[in-house]
Amino acid sequence: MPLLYPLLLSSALFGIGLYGVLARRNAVLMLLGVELMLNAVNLNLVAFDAWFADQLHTGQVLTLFTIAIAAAEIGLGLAIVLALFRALRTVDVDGVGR
Amino acid sequence: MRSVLRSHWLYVALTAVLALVAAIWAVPHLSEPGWFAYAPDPTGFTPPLPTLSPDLFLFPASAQIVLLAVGVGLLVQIYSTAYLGHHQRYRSYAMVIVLFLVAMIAVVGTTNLWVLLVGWEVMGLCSYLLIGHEWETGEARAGAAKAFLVTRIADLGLVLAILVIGETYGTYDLLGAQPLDGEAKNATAIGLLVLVAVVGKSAQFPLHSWLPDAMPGPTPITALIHAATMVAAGVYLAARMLPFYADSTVALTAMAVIAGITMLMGALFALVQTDLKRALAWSTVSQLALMFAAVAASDPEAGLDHLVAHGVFKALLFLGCGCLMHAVGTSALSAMGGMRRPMPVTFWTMTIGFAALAGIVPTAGFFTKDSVLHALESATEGDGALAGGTAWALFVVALITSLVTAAYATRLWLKTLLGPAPGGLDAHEAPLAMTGPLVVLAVATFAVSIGQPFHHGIGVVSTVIAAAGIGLVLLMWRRGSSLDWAPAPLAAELGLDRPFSRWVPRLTGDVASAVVDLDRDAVDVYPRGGAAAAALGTRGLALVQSRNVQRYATVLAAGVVVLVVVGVVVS
Amino acid sequence: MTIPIDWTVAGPATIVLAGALVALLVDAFYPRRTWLGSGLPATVALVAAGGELLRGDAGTYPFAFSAIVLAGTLFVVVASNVMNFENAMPPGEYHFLLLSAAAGGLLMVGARDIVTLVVALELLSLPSIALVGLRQGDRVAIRSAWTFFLASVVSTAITLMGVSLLYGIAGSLDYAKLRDGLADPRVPDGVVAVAVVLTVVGLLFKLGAVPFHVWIPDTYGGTSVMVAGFLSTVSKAAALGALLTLLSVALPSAHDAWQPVVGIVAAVTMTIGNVGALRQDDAIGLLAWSSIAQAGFLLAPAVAIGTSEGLTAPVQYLAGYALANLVAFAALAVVLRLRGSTGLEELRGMARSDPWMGIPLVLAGLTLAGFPPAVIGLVTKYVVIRPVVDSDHVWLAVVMGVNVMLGLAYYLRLVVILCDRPDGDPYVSPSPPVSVRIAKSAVLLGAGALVVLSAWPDLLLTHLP
Amino acid sequence: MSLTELVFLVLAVVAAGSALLSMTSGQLVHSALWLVVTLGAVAGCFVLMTAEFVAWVQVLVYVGSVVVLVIFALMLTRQTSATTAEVTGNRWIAAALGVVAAIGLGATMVAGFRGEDIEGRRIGTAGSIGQALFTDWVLPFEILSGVLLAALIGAIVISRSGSDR
Amino acid sequence: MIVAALLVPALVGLLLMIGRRLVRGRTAAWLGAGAMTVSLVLFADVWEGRADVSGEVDVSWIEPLGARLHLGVTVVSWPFLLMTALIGVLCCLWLLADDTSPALVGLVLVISAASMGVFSSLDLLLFFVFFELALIPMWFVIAWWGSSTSSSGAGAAHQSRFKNGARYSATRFLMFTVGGSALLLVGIVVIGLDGGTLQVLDAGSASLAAAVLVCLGFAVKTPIVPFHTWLPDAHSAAPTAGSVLLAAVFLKLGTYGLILFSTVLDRFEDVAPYLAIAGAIGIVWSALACYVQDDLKRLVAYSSIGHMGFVVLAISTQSSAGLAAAVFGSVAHGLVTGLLFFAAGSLKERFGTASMTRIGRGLYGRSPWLAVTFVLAAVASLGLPGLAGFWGELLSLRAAYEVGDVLTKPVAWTGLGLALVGIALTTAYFVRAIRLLAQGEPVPHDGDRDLGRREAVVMGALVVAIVVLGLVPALVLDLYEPIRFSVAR
Repeated sequence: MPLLYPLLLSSALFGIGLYGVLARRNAVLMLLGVELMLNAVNLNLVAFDAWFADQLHTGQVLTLFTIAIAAAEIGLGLAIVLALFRALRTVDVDGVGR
Repeated sequence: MRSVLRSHWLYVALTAVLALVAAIWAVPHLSEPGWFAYAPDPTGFTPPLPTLSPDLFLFPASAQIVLLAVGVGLLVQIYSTAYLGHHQRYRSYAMVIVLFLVAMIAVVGTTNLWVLLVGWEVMGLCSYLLIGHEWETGEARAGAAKAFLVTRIADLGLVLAILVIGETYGTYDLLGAQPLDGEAKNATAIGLLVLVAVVGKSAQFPLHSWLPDAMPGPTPITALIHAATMVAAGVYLAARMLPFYADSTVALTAMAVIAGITMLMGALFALVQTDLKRALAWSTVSQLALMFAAVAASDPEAGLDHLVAHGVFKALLFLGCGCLMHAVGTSALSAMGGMRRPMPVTFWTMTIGFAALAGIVPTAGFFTKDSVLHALESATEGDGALAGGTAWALFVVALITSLVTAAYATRLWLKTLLGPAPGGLDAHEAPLAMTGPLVVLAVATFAVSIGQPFHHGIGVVSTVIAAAGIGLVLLMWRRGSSLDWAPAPLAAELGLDRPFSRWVPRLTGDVASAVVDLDRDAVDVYPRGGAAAAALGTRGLALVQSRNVQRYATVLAAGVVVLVVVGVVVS
Repeated sequence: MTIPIDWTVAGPATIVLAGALVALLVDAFYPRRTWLGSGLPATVALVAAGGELLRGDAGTYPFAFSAIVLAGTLFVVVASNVMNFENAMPPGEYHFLLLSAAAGGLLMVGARDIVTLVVALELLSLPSIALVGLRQGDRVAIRSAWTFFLASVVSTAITLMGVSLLYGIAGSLDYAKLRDGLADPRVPDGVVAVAVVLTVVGLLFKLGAVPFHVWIPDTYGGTSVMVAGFLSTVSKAAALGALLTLLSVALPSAHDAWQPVVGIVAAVTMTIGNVGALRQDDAIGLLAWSSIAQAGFLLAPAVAIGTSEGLTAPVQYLAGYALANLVAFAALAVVLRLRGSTGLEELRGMARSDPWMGIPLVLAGLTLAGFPPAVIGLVTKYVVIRPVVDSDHVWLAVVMGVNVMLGLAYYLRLVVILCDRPDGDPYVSPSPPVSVRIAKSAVLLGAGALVVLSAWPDLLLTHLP
Repeated sequence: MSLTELVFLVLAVVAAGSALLSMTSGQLVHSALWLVVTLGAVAGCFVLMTAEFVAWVQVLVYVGSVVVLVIFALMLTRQTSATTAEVTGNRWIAAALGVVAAIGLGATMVAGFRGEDIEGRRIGTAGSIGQALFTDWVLPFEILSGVLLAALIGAIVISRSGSDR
Repeated sequence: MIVAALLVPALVGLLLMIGRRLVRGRTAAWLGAGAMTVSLVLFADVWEGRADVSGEVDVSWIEPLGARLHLGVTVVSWPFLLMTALIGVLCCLWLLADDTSPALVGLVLVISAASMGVFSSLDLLLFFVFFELALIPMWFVIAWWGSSTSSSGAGAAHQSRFKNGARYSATRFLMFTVGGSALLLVGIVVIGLDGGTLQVLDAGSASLAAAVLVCLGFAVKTPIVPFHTWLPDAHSAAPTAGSVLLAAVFLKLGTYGLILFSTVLDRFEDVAPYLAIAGAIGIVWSALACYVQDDLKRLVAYSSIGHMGFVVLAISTQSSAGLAAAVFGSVAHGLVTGLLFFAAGSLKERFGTASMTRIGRGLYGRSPWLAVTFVLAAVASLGLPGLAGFWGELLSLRAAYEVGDVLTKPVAWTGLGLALVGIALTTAYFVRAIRLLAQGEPVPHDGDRDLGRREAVVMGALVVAIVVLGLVPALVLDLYEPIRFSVAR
């Protein structure tokens, strides 16, 4: 399988995720955009790992870590969003900013 | 103590002591042979840094000038006790005169060019202060400012000349810097620079207009500074520096041309003046030009002789003018006349003075003018640095000037001393402190002629010319002419003053205003622009700081894109 | 093949993390709502970690950063006495998060592969984010945390993308292998450049460099003063240490790609930071922007990493900056606690009415500006310009010079306001609680250190690598 | 073109398409569900690249917990006035940046890794990954535990702090 | 000894600032004058001859950078030091009044001490530290004790933003100066790297960047057109003592720095032509600007730019005459402009303004001694031979005429020509000022009052110094004269 396939998919996902972060009005959905970007990274890492057949499994290990980090981030992020919502009664980015 | 300080005689005594010391110093030098003492000993070609060691040194001609200066100075000081003694600022006036004399002695009595320069400029300062003595009046202020500006700007020529001499000869000592046997280097440069300085100081064309405008100064000062000594110092300097540029045809020709123009112009202007003081001022300009003509003709000795004689009789005339002003309260010709009876001393002494001005035997004026004319005539042979043609022209102009001089001297004599007395005039003789100096100077007018050379041919010619001038005026006077000629161009002094009175100040003012505007609006743009840009930047950054997270993320992402592009492009 | 654990790095971090847990547990079991319960174990842990650090290879390059991280955290912990633990801040969680972040910082500096770096970065980031939002019942704090959080995760994602590319290029994320892998890449230089720049982004974000600075003013302004102090010094120190190690150990062969980027970022950062600070009316806002500008100065010598001074100069600058900045933040924390505001107008005349807080602030301002009599500020500025010039980046040096001037514009404003005649009634401090006194003495101690360093800058320059 | 490639391409299209839908959908919950599809497709990709362990973790952590969390969050923060547009005025810039990022990255990939092939060696068994994790990567692994703990505590304390206690 | 000479005023100054509530203004001023006198005596005493570095102190300071606490008096710095100490004494004496703030005296002392530190530094970094040290105290002096200038000042429109013009001017002054000194710092870094040392006596740099940066830095400080726009504002807004210090001492930091650094920079020759021309243009430019000033302090401030132009022209020739010219010109300018500012300050004290039209004419009649002092200062400033101002200008002209080692003839002589024009214009504007102030029909004013004892002492001292230096220039020039001058008869 050409290496480029996963890499290009990753590029596309990254771009879409970025768009989501920058364009979604809802704070929770912005977080989803970040998740997409991280997934794009994971795709890359796994693809390269598979390509190198890395003895240390660096790519996959980092992928696992990334997934964990993403989970931690989203946990903290959701806590913040909930706190925001309780404080401001909105999770609309424009509303939060005001 | 205070009363002593107030006493007028303190200053006279001070001046007298100064005069005495100077005389004791100078008189032995009078009889020394020679004219310049040559002691060529160049010390190397990197001149030292300037010092002001006095380095006193006199040769006969300078000894004469020292004596003239202190003598006239003493007389003026005495004269002033009566003329200005009542003035509340007499003290400063008298002190400045003393300072002036010291400066004059410094100029004449040193071989250190820097001391010379200091004296030269201090004289200018004293002149400025004294012209502006009556600083309440606008005329005096303007005249003083003009005199100071013109002379000081011209003095830059002297500064440069000294620098050039230093660089050329490796020393700033006049004796050390004397050129070896005709090996004058940078002659033209030095000559022209000296010329600039002396033209300014001696009020020669085209920097002549300050001297007539300096007449608002107290009359005794005019006699001392603006007739006898300071303005004459220009001639002295030109003569003293002559060895440096004696080879330079350019410099000498320039001097000759200037002298020619000035002497005729001054005489013509003197002819049409309606104010005695101003007329005498123009006369001074003209006479100084005559001296320069002698220097240009490479006969500085004749020029300096005339300097001394002129100093004496012009001081006499000015002091006499002061007596008249004392009597009638103004220096306008129209207010004078019929002075023989009320003011006999003034009348006779001034008559002698006018005679000397016109060049009548046996006054000193005759002999020294004779020497000058002789010098010019000998220069026509063209064996000096001056071309024969130039010398001829100069000679002819000098003869014409003699004619005009005799004419205006006669005219002034007639109008001020004889003529009908204006109505209501209650003239009376001046006090002894004023008439005394007149008498002394009148005697000196004859005394100076002792030992002067006499040139037969020229003597006769000049006598004839003088007689013609006098006769012409007398004839017209007899015919009932008022002698009030005023052809418009001459009365306006040919508009030669216009550049100095109008154009230069206005131009300077305009440029200066422009500079201030530019300073504020153009030069200051970069700091203000910077500040404005910073302020704008702050505001712009505040806009970015919208508290909207999404915009932050956008900035961040865009920044990354830019950085990546930069990284890719440059790598 | 296995990668051994470097205990000189992990040791102190472990102690700090352990201390964090102890602090949390002590507070959980003995809730006191004062600093003492959890702050004391935190202090002990930090001191112990410092001892552990000193047992290792003192004088090396990561050591300096670790030491600054530890000392900075210690200062923050002590100065945190001033905080309102009674009813606005849970002390146990506060200290736990603070120490966790410090441990993350230590590990970042010591990381020798990118995987560790990324994880340590998160250990620094996530507790920091929580710290920012910690102030209870405060919507500004939570909003600041949100800002910080989002900017942080986005930059993390971008960094990870870069990391993945680096991995793809070099086949490993170990620094030493990356270095070899990049020395002769199989891919075009442009690809390497993309990878390198993207990777550096996360660290630049932590450093607060432009264009990753946007979160700083809001976050610093919205959070507790000492947390802002922590972010602006410890967090920056860790980021800088990690960045310099990464650039010098792992990416030297990609020199061409990052050097211009770093140079430009440094120049723009210091300029933007200074310009932004010009019109701030709040001392915290001013320091926030100024810390952006200082990040530029910290970053600038990185263009000269090839030379030895390229690495040491930032450390020395950082030490001076961190000390002055912490003094300033701590003093402002005291002011905020006692007066309720850090507006510049509030500070007017403080050097006269309250010299024990005002003069240290003046001194800190002058140090940050790099202006005598705070010679240490000037000397560190000199130190930091030197490698830049040495590596033929005179343009950058000139930009730095211009920024010294720009910086003075607002530091001077601060100094002048402090020295001005006090408006109205002189402020009389209601006898402060003991905890505030402790914080004050920390400020004075820091100021004293600044004075000593100004008199003998040698102390700093010879004892840091 | 082998079967793997074909499946991969299909999965890629699914992943990208659902990601796009997720990021543009007007309904919040739809967005979350589309994201599940994307994540699942990506997990499929992992499997195709023989990284089975990672794929399972992906499904477990993401699809299993993260998305559930998100959906809860969405419901908890449901606003009374949900009429406002779900994308901001920023969207054109966002779209531009997204496209630039995607194309830029794509170009980078093409420039760097054109013509390379992944050979189908098995790389991602649980055993080998576990081996690697607990030998070579034990330090970051342990740090990660710290991260998770800190994030947990942080999340707790933050969610407490919004209240007006 | 040097250390004591620097520390005494600095410490007294600091104590006065700290204990400003404990002493009265008059006491403070006496203390200050005492401290500065000690400094003056010590500096005069430390001299060991022109070939040596006198009173050298060399202590290790910042080893890693090669910076040392290296102080010493050289043939160049000695005149500057004495002049600074003298001006410091006089400024303190000037402040002898009950309403003087002790803090102001303290600041004056600190500024003087820092400036003397600059002149006695033999280490570039130490030089820079001292150079900057005086700036913030000076800001306070201008901003707190200064007064707003007339509205004709540059940037009048921008002043409204600030609470008062003095503060605006002070900030402009500081920003300009720091901008310059920041470049200087970069320049010092370059020099330190090139030569491997920061010791003035050993340093050297062959880098063009160093020369450009250093010269730009000092160009702001000196100031050289077009970096001068801060000066009129600052000088005219500052209080009298501040103006005097600014003009007499601060500008010298720039010229001294140029002299000092030009010996270190190999590529100074590439910058010198620009400096020479800028300096010469500055002479003319400032003279023209003076010609239409109404505010006396602004006029004096602008005239300083012109005098500094002469000094810069001299320095740019890099000849021995140029060195002598620069030192003499700087010192003389310090004395003369100090006197002018004292006189202007006296006027401002009396009439509440420095505007010549508002002060009115005829000061000769209203307060004769003040008027005479002013006229003397003006005459000295326009470079009348026999007064101190002349010799510096003259030697600058000579240096330009001789062309020197680094300039080309066209450049040097262009500078010479511009300088001559400038001298002429200088005469013109001072004559104008005398006409507007001293002469004219006096209109009595409530403020008419002749010199008090304090003013008489301060100005008298300067007058004596000016006349003595004018008549015996050898006092300074002998330091630079390789061979004794002997008259050949």
